[in-house]
Amino acid sequence: MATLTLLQAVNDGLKTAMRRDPSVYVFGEDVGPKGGVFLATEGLTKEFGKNRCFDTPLSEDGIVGAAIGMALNGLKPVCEIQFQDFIFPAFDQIVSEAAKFRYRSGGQYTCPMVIRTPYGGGIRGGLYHSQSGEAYFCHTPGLKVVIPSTPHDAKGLLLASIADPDPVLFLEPKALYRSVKGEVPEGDYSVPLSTLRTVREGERVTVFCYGAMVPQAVKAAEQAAAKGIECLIVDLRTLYPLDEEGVLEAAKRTGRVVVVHEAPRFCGYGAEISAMIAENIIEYMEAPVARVTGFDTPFPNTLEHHYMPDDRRILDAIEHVHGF
Amino acid sequence: MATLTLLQAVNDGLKTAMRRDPSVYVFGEDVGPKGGVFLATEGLTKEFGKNRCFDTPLSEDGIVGAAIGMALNGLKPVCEIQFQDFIFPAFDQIVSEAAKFRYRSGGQYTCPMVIRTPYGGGIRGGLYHSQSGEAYFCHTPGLKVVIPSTPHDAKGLLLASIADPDPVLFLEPKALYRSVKGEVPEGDYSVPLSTLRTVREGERVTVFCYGAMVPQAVKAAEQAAAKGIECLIVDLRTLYPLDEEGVLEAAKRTGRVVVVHEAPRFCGYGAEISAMIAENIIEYMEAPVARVTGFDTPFPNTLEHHYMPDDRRILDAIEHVHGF
Amino acid sequence: MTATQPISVIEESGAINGHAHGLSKQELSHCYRTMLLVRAFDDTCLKLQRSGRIGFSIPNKGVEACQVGAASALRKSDWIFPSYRDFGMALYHGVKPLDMMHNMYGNAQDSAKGRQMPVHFSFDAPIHFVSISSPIGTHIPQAVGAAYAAMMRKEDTVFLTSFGDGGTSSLGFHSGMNFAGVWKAPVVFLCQNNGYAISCPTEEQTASDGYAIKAKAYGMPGVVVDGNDLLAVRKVVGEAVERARKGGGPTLVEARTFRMGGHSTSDDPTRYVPKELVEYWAKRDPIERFERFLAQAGYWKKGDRDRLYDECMQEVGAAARAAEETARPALETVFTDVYADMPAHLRRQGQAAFDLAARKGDASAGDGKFPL
Amino acid sequence: MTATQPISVIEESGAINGHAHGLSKQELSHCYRTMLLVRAFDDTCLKLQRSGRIGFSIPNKGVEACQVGAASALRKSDWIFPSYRDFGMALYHGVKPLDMMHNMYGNAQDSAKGRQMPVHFSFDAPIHFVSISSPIGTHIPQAVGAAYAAMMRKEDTVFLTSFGDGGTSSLGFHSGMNFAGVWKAPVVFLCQNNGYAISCPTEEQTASDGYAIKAKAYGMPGVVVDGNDLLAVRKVVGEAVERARKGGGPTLVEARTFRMGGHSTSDDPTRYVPKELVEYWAKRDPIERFERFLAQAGYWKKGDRDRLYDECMQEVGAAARAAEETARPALETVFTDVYADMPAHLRRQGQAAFDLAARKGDASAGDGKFPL
Ligand SMILES: Cc1ncc(C[n+]2csc(CCOP(=O)(O)OP(=O)(O)O)c2C)c(N)n1
Ligand SMILES: Cc1ncc(C[n+]2csc(CCOP(=O)(O)OP(=O)(O)O)c2C)c(N)n1
Ligand SMILES: [Mg+2]
Ligand SMILES: [Mg+2]
Repeated sequence: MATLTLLQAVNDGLKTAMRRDPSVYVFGEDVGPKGGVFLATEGLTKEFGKNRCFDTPLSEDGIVGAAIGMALNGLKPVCEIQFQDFIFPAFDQIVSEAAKFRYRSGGQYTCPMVIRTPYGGGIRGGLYHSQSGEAYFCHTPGLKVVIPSTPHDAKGLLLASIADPDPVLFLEPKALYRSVKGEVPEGDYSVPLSTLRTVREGERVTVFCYGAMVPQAVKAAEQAAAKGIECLIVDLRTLYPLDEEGVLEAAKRTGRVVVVHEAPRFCGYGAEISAMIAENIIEYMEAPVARVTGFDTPFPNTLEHHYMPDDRRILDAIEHVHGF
Repeated sequence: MATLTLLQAVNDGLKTAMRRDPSVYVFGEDVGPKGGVFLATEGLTKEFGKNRCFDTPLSEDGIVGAAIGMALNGLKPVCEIQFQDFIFPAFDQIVSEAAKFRYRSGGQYTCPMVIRTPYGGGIRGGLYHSQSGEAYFCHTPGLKVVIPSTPHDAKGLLLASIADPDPVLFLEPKALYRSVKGEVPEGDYSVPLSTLRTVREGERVTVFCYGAMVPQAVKAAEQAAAKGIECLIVDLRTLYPLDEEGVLEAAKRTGRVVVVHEAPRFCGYGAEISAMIAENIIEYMEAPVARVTGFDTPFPNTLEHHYMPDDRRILDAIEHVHGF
Repeated sequence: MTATQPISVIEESGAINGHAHGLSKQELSHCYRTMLLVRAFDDTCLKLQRSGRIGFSIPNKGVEACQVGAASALRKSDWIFPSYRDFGMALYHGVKPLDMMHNMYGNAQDSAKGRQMPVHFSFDAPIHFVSISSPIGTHIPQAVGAAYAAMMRKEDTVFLTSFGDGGTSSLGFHSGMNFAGVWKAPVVFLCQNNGYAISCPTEEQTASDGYAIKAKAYGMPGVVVDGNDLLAVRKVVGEAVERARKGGGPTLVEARTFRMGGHSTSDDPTRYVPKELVEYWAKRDPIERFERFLAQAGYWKKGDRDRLYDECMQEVGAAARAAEETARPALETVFTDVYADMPAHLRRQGQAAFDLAARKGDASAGDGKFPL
Repeated sequence: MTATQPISVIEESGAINGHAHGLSKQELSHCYRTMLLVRAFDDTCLKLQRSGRIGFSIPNKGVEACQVGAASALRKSDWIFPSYRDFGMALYHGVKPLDMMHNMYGNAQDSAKGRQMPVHFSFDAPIHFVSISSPIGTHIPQAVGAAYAAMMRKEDTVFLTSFGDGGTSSLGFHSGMNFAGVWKAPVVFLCQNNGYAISCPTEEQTASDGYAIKAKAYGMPGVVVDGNDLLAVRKVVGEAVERARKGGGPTLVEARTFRMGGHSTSDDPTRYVPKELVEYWAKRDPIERFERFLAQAGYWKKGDRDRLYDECMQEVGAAARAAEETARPALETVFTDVYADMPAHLRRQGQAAFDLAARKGDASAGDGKFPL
């Protein structure tokens, strides 16, 4: 076991995958000699050569389109989109192509591939270096959407994603890249997709969260505990396909639920959690699901700390559902 | 008043707008001499000349990008995307640019423009001529999303959209293009955005729907009425920004809600309605909100009638919430 | 159309002036028969559509030489990333009309399991004819990625991707051409310039002098060929294929041709195509042109066409009847193949669909139990 | 770099060999001073970033002549659709360093109301310097649309859009160039080829012979100019502008230059730029080149640079101090300008944010009441 940052764990995951499987290829803008703008791919070109880790022209459509082609023809592409905000030129390739190839070809052609990209706020990136677009992709059958929140999961989920037979969008919470550290097993292991992680036990309120919101939820839960409200914190970590049974179980245990994300509220991921709980286990619920989310505005810059959910807003919601 | 199909009403709306305002320009693929693949723009090039209604190269990115530029510089572009399924190459322009120009420029630059596009199933169009992508756009602050379900509203909402100071995505239910007819006032009028339409009164169950699901909901309500369950049917018609007060009022009136859409369920629009109702008026609710939606799969072809919600599935949901 | 003269081989008279096509009589006959098969398939689908038996089809009349000539330059181990009008390429390589008809009917035997619109074929044998999707141009960078995979494995596979004149405006064209140039990928880009993108003519599609010149923007050769001349297409595409196979990188081939029918069976081309243009091209039918060459070579005589076309019509007609009699896809196919393994939520949705279908007595639900 | 020789005017010595630049002494001085102002702004921002006072900036050293030369060919009534490295164009046309510093600090006086990252400027006077966004290339078709609007109103406005070598791979480049070609729109496309897109060098960006040649794919002229030679840029862009203004349609100008600093303050170019390349370009500084020309013309003497640069540093320094002292944007700015009229749900979210800020005692919340 080594103690790594989340960023180092991603890097370690990529290296582990490339060592175990010669068909894994890594590419994207600036991922080669520079090692990526966040250095997630540092050292890969050196260790694996410039055929297996290389820079591409500035075209997300080309990156994802080519990745699909590689996947159709036996490689395991792991491409990087420099910021999730810049994934939209590739939206057509992801939504119309990667997500639908297996279905439309009756299983003749498939796209086992991973698109890695940093997402989320907290680095004063303004409108275009801060967005959280998970809901777009979770509304797209055929895709899988994964978001780790710890170094251990970052590596383990990445390895599982690379081994997966279907296209996976792997969203990395850039706010946590260097701010969290943790034990990470050496070599190969994996954290299965579509499983939840219990971050903290508690019987009063269930908090569903993911990515950079997990540490905020933990902070809020500590403050809540000080007030006698013990929270069950669940890190969803695979958003789609979701372990719905697990979510319903965790919700039932307390009957009071808060769901947290950075993305705008309207038609955001939290709405699905809320709707799903209402439909399936309303009889267990003591309070309506409360959402703590970004606002329904573009992402601001100077005032981003107001925009992003923090422990205070989460605590308010915990108290709200607790007192309902 | 003339009796028009929904398609004719759109055509009439475009002509009315172009007559009243010389800065209105219509363009897109095949909208010129051919009059559009559905003939929504028939006759425009003839009446207004090929500068004001014209074909573009095959690039949705170019169409929307150029529309934004025109809007920045004083025109009122009304562009067409041939099928909503083909809007994704323009996703970046819509989501990153049109939606955010006012905000990011502090109001110095704005994009008053309309993107019209036919959406939805029911024409045996398979994966790529059937999709309903409204949830993507309703999760994008800065956009407005409008869907008419009657000829009267199609024209009135289109005229309101063209007059609106912000970018509007105008989704036309292609399944209704020729299958619904109705009275349409001649000349200029408008149906204000962000207002609901009560389709049918009833006190037992509220059904929220839009576009091609409205006639299905009406059919279901008739069958429900025969069983003594009177339904209040509300056509949302502007999905974003939504008249949330109106939705909550309508939900409160019955305490039992069904929401219907063709799009996949997971992270679909129905989830937002459900979450919003739970958060705000749980104490008025007698049953959890039931969603009747497309499945979480790509859109099939031969078996599309199984995929698309119909009166039978809606009736089941009405009975379910009624009996809860 | 533009200043550049397309390369051609077969003259009006049928003479080829010593051109060494290097094809055996058998190969030439196969090309010829495939063109007739394409036309028979086309004619049949048109009738099936007009009589309401299938929902949609994509006319192919006039462009048979492009497709068959290009396909003939490939090996079975090569890959085709086709557009929706390219089924002649599949027929050339041995895909059966019956397999195609299953798709036109979207039935249980359709390799796409009835999920796609007609003409959106997918075959993985006898050649990789990669699943067609509707969005224009998306397959272009995919072909380049697939080619990269082959390069990495040091295979000498070549990747042909085909698209229309309109397709050159798509983002996929730009990214695919650019990536292929940088990677020197073994890809042949075939632009079938049939004069229109639905109703949009070339002069409204681009201001460039034709389409082949666009190759310059990506550092690769661009060649214009007479698309109604099978031997010329075969020659030009063949040279591009061989260059690619030997590591010489990609080529853009522009084949000038004309779509004699509508864009699709939903289209009425008289709304936008000048009559004279149709007349001009009617005189340049690719099949007749090839027949004149075959006749000069002593491989063809009057009567061959009718006999062979009849044969083809028989085969296609039988395929249509068989496809029509084949059952619809089972209801479960709505839910399978979304992922390799079906997630729980789809299992639940599937079960609900089965329950409802069973209550309605819908046959596609089988015995009403979700079988997976 | 490629076979094509860039057009240049000012020789190493400063001689211009009878080139008729047609600029008055005053105009030349304004160009010169603007380049120094760009450099002063750049140097200041670098220091502010290093000392943690601002979060980010985009180095401009080495590319001043491109920006100022190009801007000098425009009228105030023309429009600029810039990229993030182009603030020299704004300075040339009279945007004040103070207005730019407000943006660097994202404060209450920032025209973008503190919503954007630094260097994402937006000005609507004294020239249209259209709001910069981060996604590469999106502004290119927008410039073409804006140009179409001017054409329709029969105005003779010209639209300059500027982007990098990397930007040519974007979809916006492809669609924008293509639309402009078809529409013969009055647009000048300025590709500032500074050798790198962040760390990606030209040979990995495209296989084409430079960037100007890409114009051929869109039926417009393409010209290569020495981007470190202000008079050459002025000349070439000026000709393109005049052609556009007279209805002659668009031009692609490739200006060859080099970015002497990192891509941004977050970048370490020593990881990927060979030292020799930096040395090569260091000898070709655009400001020194222009000084040699000015000296030959009798408009410059030793000492002028230091004096003027000092002046510029004073102005920029004062601007930085003023911007630093300016308050943050008010909390309400998070919620305004999403739409022309604020919808009810934003009003509610805004009120909640105010309530919370007030409870926390956050100053940006003002008196804790949502004022709108
Ligand atoms: C992205 C996208 N936009 C629009 C369409 C609708 N559409 C289908 S075919 C077509 C024209 C294609 O023309 P071309 O590329 O010349 O091919 P051709 O049909 O002439 O062979 C259009 C606009 C589409 N399928 N995809
Ligand atoms: C669509 C998109 N992808 C990626 C990025 C990240 N990015 C910012 S600048 C840049 C390089 C741009 O290079 P170039 O166009 O040559 O301009 P330069 O910075 O050299 O002036 C990249 C990749 C982005 N902003 N937008
Ligand atoms: Mg065509
Ligand atoms: Mg550059």
